[in-house]
Amino acid sequence: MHQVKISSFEGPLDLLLQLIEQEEMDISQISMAHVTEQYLRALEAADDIPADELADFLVIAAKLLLIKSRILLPQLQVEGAEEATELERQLKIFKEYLEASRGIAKIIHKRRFTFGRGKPAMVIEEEFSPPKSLTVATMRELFLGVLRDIEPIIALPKTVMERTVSIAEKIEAIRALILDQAIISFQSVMGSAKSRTDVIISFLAVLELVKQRTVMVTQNVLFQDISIKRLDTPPEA
Amino acid sequence: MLQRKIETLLFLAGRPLTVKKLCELTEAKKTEVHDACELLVKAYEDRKGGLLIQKAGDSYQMVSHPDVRKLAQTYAKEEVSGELTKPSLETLTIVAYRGPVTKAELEQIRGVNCSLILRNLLIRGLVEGTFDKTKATTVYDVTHDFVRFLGLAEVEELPDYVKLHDHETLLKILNDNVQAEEANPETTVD
Amino acid sequence: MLQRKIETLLFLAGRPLTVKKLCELTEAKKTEVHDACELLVKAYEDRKGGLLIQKAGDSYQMVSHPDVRKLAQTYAKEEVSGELTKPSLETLTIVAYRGPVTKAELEQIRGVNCSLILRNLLIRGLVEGTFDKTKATTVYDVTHDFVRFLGLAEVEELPDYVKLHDHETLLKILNDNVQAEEANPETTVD
Repeated sequence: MHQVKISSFEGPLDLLLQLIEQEEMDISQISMAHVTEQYLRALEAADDIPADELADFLVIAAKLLLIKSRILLPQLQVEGAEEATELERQLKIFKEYLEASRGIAKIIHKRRFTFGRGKPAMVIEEEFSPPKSLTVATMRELFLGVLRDIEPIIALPKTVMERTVSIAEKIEAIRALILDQAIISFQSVMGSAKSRTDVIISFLAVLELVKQRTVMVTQNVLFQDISIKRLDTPPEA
Repeated sequence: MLQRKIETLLFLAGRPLTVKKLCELTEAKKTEVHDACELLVKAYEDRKGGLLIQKAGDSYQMVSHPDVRKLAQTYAKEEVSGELTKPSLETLTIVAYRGPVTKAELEQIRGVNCSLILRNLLIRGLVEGTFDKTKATTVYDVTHDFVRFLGLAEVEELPDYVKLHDHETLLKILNDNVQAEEANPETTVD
Repeated sequence: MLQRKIETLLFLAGRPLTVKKLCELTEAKKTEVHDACELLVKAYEDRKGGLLIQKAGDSYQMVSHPDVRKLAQTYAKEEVSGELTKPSLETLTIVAYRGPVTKAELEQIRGVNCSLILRNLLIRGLVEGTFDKTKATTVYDVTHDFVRFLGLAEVEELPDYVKLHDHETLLKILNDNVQAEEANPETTVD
């Protein structure tokens, strides 16, 4: 079993890139598929991912699963080639800017700071000049406007959580892509699946059961303790 | 190098600097500073740019060229008059309701850097800053002139002052609850 | 003459002035003002004096030269902190190369939600947002404070600026590389 050694990562693309570079591979769909399991394990191990970023990690996880399933199980004829190419391109672009940021860090490190003047040159004299049309009523309105602008920022963690939940829809879309064509193939594939593909297979299997509406899946922490409940309502035809 | 240093200082000061002061800052000898200043005066004259270095008594100052005097006056007037932008009015209002307030607090409330806006409000005599020893930083208040201009005796007479001064939303953003809240996400696939 | 006028205005203001503002004050056309500003930037660089004209986004500012940084910092009494977290630096990099850039584009490149980091950079005055009417959303650019941090005349001087500024160019370069790889494949699955 390959040991994942990732000191710290700042985001899903950062993590993915680190894993690929650790394998000394170029960015490609093959290398992304290669590190999918490591990505999931790193995610599982990292319990300090802020809530507002978890959703973003999940999006990439879902895309990786898609890519891996396309490469490992070509007989399924899974669609989503475009999405796979898109992630590859996204990662390459990210890498370009990550490298550029190191260049900027170097420039800053040279400390060639410049300074401006805080106030106008002395030729300009201070002079009381109030905004002529401003009234106390307007000021009250302005202040209430400022408070309104703050509301969404205070509410940010909550909206992020809602976003995390909406990732379920994303995974649902991928499920549709894969499973609609592949339910039968899966049952045969599952029997022979060994550790290398365990993660993806169990994931897909759960999705399959979900598809059949026989279970409800809940997950409190990403890729941990997935609990599966049998639903009382009979499966749809 | 000394010339470059003096040029920088005269720009940053925006007012006359004495030879003595320039000596202190550049750690150079008086005759050296004097010579460098004279060379600067000459260089600026020859350049025929928009600026000059002027000598007055024992001081030197960077000033606008007389050829563009009219423009300089227009600009000076612009700085202190003209309409205030909405961000400026907002900042002024926050200072009025929430003062004494620090620059950092203002920025936390508005979500943007407020340096230039504050500068403008200070020049216009609408806001004033005083150093708060306890906070070890400058706190801002609206000026008496501005309060009088509004027709009030004191800022506390602003509409809903008590309610808005300590509004819950304001306290939340200032306490920086934004990042503190660790959510426990629950992904439900059904 | 226009150059002289602009030089005067940048000196008097001390703060950044937009091309729009310079047009109003000098009563000149936008392209003329722009060209004159570019000539000024170049002239100040070539002079190697104590000052520079720096460009950030659509505005220009007169600042001290990086060569006299120590003296300028002492005099300006300005705290400059070189400390930026990795995510902040990443975000700044993208804004610097890609600005004006939308939040959606930023998030597309970084793969993570950038609201809080952007707010932080806005408060620190390293990034500023303006509403783009055509795109009907806010676009972000780095500020003069950030350019001052780098000591460059403008962000366009950043390494690989042309390659990384334009999305289409970058895509083309990346695609060309992909095609080169495909012509010479190295296929190894797990």
